[in-house]
Amino acid sequence: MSDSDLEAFRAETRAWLDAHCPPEMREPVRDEDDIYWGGRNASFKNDAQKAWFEACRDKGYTVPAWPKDYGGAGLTPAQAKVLREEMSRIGARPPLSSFGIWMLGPALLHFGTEGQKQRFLNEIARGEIRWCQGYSEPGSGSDLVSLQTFGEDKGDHWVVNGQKIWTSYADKADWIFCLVRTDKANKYQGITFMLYDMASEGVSTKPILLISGNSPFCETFFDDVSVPKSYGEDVPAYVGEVNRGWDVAKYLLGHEREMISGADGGDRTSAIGAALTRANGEIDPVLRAELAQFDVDALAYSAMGEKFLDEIKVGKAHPAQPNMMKYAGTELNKRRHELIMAAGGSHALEWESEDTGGGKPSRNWLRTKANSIEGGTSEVMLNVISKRILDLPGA
Amino acid sequence: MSDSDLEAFRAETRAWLDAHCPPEMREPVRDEDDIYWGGRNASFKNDAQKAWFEACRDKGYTVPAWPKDYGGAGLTPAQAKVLREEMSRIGARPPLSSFGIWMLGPALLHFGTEGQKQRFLNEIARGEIRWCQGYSEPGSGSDLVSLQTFGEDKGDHWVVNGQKIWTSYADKADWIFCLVRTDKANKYQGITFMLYDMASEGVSTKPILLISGNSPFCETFFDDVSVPKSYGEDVPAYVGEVNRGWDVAKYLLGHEREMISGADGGDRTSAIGAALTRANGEIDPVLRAELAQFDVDALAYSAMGEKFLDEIKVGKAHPAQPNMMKYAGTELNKRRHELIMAAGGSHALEWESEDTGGGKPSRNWLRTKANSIEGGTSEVMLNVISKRILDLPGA
Amino acid sequence: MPLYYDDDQTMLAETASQFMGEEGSIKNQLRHWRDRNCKDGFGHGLWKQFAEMGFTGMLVDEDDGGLGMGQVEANIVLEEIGRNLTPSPFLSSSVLAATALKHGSNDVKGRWLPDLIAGEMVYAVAVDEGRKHRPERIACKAERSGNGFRLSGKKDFVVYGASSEMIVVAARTSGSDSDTDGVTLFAVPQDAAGMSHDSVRLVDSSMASHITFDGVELDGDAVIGEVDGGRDVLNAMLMAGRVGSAAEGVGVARGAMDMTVDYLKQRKQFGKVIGEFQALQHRASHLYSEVEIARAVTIKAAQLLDAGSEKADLMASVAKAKVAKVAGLAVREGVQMHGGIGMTDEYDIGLYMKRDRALQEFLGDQYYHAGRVAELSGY
Amino acid sequence: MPLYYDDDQTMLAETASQFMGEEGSIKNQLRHWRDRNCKDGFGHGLWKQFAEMGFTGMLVDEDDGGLGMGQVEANIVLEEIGRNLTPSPFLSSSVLAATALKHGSNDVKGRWLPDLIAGEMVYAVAVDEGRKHRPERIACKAERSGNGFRLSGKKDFVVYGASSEMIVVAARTSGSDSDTDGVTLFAVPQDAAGMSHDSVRLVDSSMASHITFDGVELDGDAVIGEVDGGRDVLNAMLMAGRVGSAAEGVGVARGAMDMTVDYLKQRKQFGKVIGEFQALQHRASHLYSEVEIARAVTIKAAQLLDAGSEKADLMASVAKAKVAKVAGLAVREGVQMHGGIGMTDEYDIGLYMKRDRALQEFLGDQYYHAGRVAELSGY
Repeated sequence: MSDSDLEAFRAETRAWLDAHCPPEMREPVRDEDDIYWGGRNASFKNDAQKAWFEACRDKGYTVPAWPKDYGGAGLTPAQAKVLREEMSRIGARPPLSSFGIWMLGPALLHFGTEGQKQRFLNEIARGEIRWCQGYSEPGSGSDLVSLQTFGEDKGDHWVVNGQKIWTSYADKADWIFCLVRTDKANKYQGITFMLYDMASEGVSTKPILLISGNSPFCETFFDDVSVPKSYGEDVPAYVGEVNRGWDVAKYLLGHEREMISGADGGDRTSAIGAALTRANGEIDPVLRAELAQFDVDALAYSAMGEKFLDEIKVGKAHPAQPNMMKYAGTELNKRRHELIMAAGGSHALEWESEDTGGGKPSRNWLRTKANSIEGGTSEVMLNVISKRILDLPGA
Repeated sequence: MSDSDLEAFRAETRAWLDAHCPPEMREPVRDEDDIYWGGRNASFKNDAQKAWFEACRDKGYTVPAWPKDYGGAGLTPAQAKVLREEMSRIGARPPLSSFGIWMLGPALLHFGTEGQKQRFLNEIARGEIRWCQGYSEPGSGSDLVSLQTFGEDKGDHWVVNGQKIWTSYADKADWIFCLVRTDKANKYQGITFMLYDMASEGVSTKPILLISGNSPFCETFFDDVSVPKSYGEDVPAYVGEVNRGWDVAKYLLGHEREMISGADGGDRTSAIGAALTRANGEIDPVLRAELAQFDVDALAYSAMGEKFLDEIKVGKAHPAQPNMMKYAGTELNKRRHELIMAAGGSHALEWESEDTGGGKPSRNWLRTKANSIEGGTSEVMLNVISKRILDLPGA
Repeated sequence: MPLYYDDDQTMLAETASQFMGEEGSIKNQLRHWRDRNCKDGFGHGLWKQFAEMGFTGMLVDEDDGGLGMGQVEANIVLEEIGRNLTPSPFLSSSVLAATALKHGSNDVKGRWLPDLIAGEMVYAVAVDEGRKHRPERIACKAERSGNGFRLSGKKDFVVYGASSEMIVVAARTSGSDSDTDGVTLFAVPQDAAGMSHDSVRLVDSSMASHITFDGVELDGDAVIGEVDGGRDVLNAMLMAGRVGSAAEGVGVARGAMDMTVDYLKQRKQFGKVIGEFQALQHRASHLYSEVEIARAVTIKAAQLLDAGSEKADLMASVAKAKVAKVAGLAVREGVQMHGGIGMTDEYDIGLYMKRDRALQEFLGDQYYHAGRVAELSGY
Repeated sequence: MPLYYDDDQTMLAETASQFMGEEGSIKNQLRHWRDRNCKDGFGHGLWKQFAEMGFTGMLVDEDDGGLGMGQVEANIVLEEIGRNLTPSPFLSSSVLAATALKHGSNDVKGRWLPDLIAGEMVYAVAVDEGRKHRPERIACKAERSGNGFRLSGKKDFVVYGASSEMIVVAARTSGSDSDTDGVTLFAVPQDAAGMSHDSVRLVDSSMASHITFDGVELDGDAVIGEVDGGRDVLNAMLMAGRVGSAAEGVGVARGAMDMTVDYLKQRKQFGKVIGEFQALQHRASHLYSEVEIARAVTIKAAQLLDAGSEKADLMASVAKAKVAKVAGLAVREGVQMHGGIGMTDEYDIGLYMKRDRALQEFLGDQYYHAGRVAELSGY
């Protein structure tokens, strides 16, 4: 596509956004219910949210780069970038957030059958089904492949028993994509990537309270849950092959790390010394030095983020580089919040006060401690770098 | 011994020191030849050095706590402490330095036969024989027990072949205490702690140039060196039993770490910010903050050093605690010299100038990098802490 | 004096350890009161038990009905408080306020000490003005008014302020904000008219007040020590509080470390107990080394304080800074090594992280004290 | 502009890598000259080869006979210099002095640029006065004298000063030491009467001068740029030098890291290749991550500089500080992981440590630049 075509597309996009993105949807997201997740039990916070979602859904803009057949707008990467830029320019909120878009969708686009794509991708794009992810188990965190949730083969269906943890929004999701052991004899090639309804009998969830307060995370229990092997012609109840779900999971883990490492760049990599000094008044000299040291690291990391994205675009990045970005970025973000707490002093310690928005500084600080655990711990990232980039033996 | 007896001893000691320690021997050690090492080829720098050594030798004060029979003064620990304090008060130099006193002596006192003690300890105490230590090999650093220098059993003697590294002053030593493999089939119980003459045919040495410049270290080569199994009745040519030299080596390594961790406390643990600021003038604010952070760590470590020595005295210290002290102390000292370099700026970079005493700051800085390698690397220290103190599995 | 406990101190440590491990445990105290959203943030029952154990008045002179013990002994109790995260007004009341009251007249002592020793009353201290600890500057004003004073201004981070029967307030009676002289300490009773608390819960579930003094009228006998000469009393109080909070921090660090090392021995991943992974072993061993050092310097600082040494002030700041660094490391490593479950409220390791954060900030954080070490050292 | 090399830059990188790896190798250059105790500290033959390669004049405008390339290209050469520890006056002559000369009159350019481009001459810069880099203050004085100036004062850390045919000197022509205005840059020829060098060998075997100017008479045409208006030229020169030395530092860090990772794959202890030990793996991976970041920000800073961006100054300090931290980590980990042999002169890893130390100090260390980041950011 030529540059002039792209500029035409940009103009068109601006006009469309002008016409369809209500002013309320151009405000920063403040609360959980400012985010629209879709699903069977979804409700809109207000008319603007509804109008914006529906306009995007009809245009294919909930998943702009997906093919039109599957509910997307079929945009080229360059067009999708223009759309992102234009939405970012006016501060437009995402019309629809979902693990279907971020996780299951990419897996289906890569591994799915045509029948699965037709059904599930369209449901996701249209916000009809809200998905959650069933990966970790209490005994299988970093060592995911040791998972124990078992699906017993009953011919035309499995009977699933076990427990998952860290299933975000499991209590609100309609369906789950879930790693289930289907062969106990074969560690790696004994896992199936199953899809099933959370309303199935025997599924129950329990929210997890975090040290930072309430959370979207749940424990999810499967007690003799019956999962059919197929939902119709060419719509198997699993992605990829039976017992080969680990390939799908690995693909998605890589995808997730890439997303995490690229995400939030602006926030987690910006310098903070000046803002904290403005916000909190005078800073002790040793703390100022720490802030300066942090700012050096943060500004350097932001250049790295830029370089990484540039290289990803042209396929120059090492395939394991997202692990390094995830490691460095999350460790940096934790340090950032330690310094925010230090600069904020006793004010930042407040847990419930209005003045701190209900303890925002301290809750955010605590929440960042999960950054280097979720999506692969820092230790696992370092293992991966050792093995795949440095080629160290036995790593 | 009562306090009053001890005070009497102190008075006596002062008088003796007044009478026998020449003023020149109360000056700080400036050059290598200010240190008297004894040995067959020893020479004194001046009359004062000779007089001081001989007075101490005759009084048993080269090794004050050793029994009188073996050339010592038979002082109790409390008396020995008084002597140290009184010598330190007037800045008296050690009359004799030697690896015989520091290393072989303690091993013989613990493991030696009466015949060995009579002969070797007296020779050491009287400064007649200068010893060196043959432990490390090029392929056996941290993994000392993998050593390859081999002594082939020829009935009444061994024929030793192999190579040692890091033998301090091997080129100046008379005898060596040396770990030699005598059983290839048995890793731990196949090493003998041998004693033999460096003038033996087939022994050669080559000095090692360090990154900091010249060094006392040598490589030492054994080429068909014949070592008799005995030097007379009750004077075997090995300490402990044949093939049980590892027990002796381990004992000495522990002793060495204890020495290292206790030694030099004053120097390596003192705060440096004020002195560096005075010496170098204005300090940039971020460097000042680093100095402050260092001083916090250094002053804290000096309290730890005090606590450790207090506890050692009464047997309250964990037996593996010297490893922790060695680790923390050497890492701190490396950091200390990084900061000395930073505060000294371009001046500290000078390598040969008179103004820097021939590059003292930079050579000292480089030399400290060996602190966390010699006498057990920091990594080995951390392994030992994991295993023996934290009781972590598989450590 | 050797840097280990003598027989009496060893006995006290055993007693305190047993008492705090049982009565003061996380389950029985911190979680208990927190989950009930207790407005005090601590249990008065336990405070009475502290009195029965002789803890409340341990720093009070024997002549005044206390045990006449020193900072080393108070630190022994505080280290156990730290290990068990026991919420208690001990540090504020029995260390800080008690140290200030040592310098009071007999009247002042007679009015406040007996109820402290009996565990009937709880006291707080009001020093900070603003978000950070900067006691070099005192702006809160006490002007002469009749026979007494009239107190105006604001104080922040007054721990357990709203639950306290009396608050030791550092105020300015003359000079300007940054003057060393002209500071006076007052014992302000809870019911003083014109004093209002904005009491907030902190991250560690403790409570702290923003206090506004709106022309609070105080009798002359509210003064602790000399009018305009309160800086020395303030410094003595802060030193005791800093060394004491360092000891509590050592307890927090040890508690977090012990829990984490235990976890390393239990949790399996990749077919191994995770404590077998050398990278974690080395980090745990480094942490152990740092915790030992932090503990040593805290004992040293307490001994110097008890000996009235000139070095006590410097070493108090060294201890406070070192402990803050090390306890911070301990709780961060603790949460990270626990992995996902370390992030859950159900596990205790996160509670250590929260307590550490509040304690770090109390009476000056590591940056403040590192800066102070530089200043006191003359650079 | 994307943060990776375009085709031309990639080709240049390959050329530079091959050339420096062969001609500029540690064995052929650093050890060669060092072991002969060479008074220059570098080889003039290699400098001629630099000219043949087109490196010497790469930053010089095409109109002036150079290649008119940018900082990104100069950095490519410098990174290879760093990897191979190649001793060379490239940074001083072709980056710093060449950047200053860009601002000179045609006379000045005509006098000095052709010999630089031809590799016939070597130039140095004299900025520092005292042990640390503090270019905000310039005390060295140049007073009007006839048609020219009379230069008095001292300069330190003039790298390769004694081997240089010309030295760019920052001097004060008016105002007081800390004034921004009143600075003038001079091109002082080697044979200027009254200039004396005290030339010393540094830890990395390079040579540097303490220079004394004892009433050195200079013609008016020795001025580079405007009289009293030299601050901008000085800043431009320093920025190029800082970004350039960051690039060399990245090379040092990568060289040390690569050598160390190789060693981890070879050295056996405890029956294993030591690279199998997880504690070392994690440290190596952390180092890799840091080196990647340092390299990224250095490319970014060079691009900003070439684009004439306002942010270039800030990012130059970020890059210099970050690289100093990271290269320091790389050489420390390098020596430690090599163990005993890392301490021997025979192995190259110690040479990386020495070069890093000198480079860290050149044009401001990490502390100076971190402080500058804070100041430029407004806190």
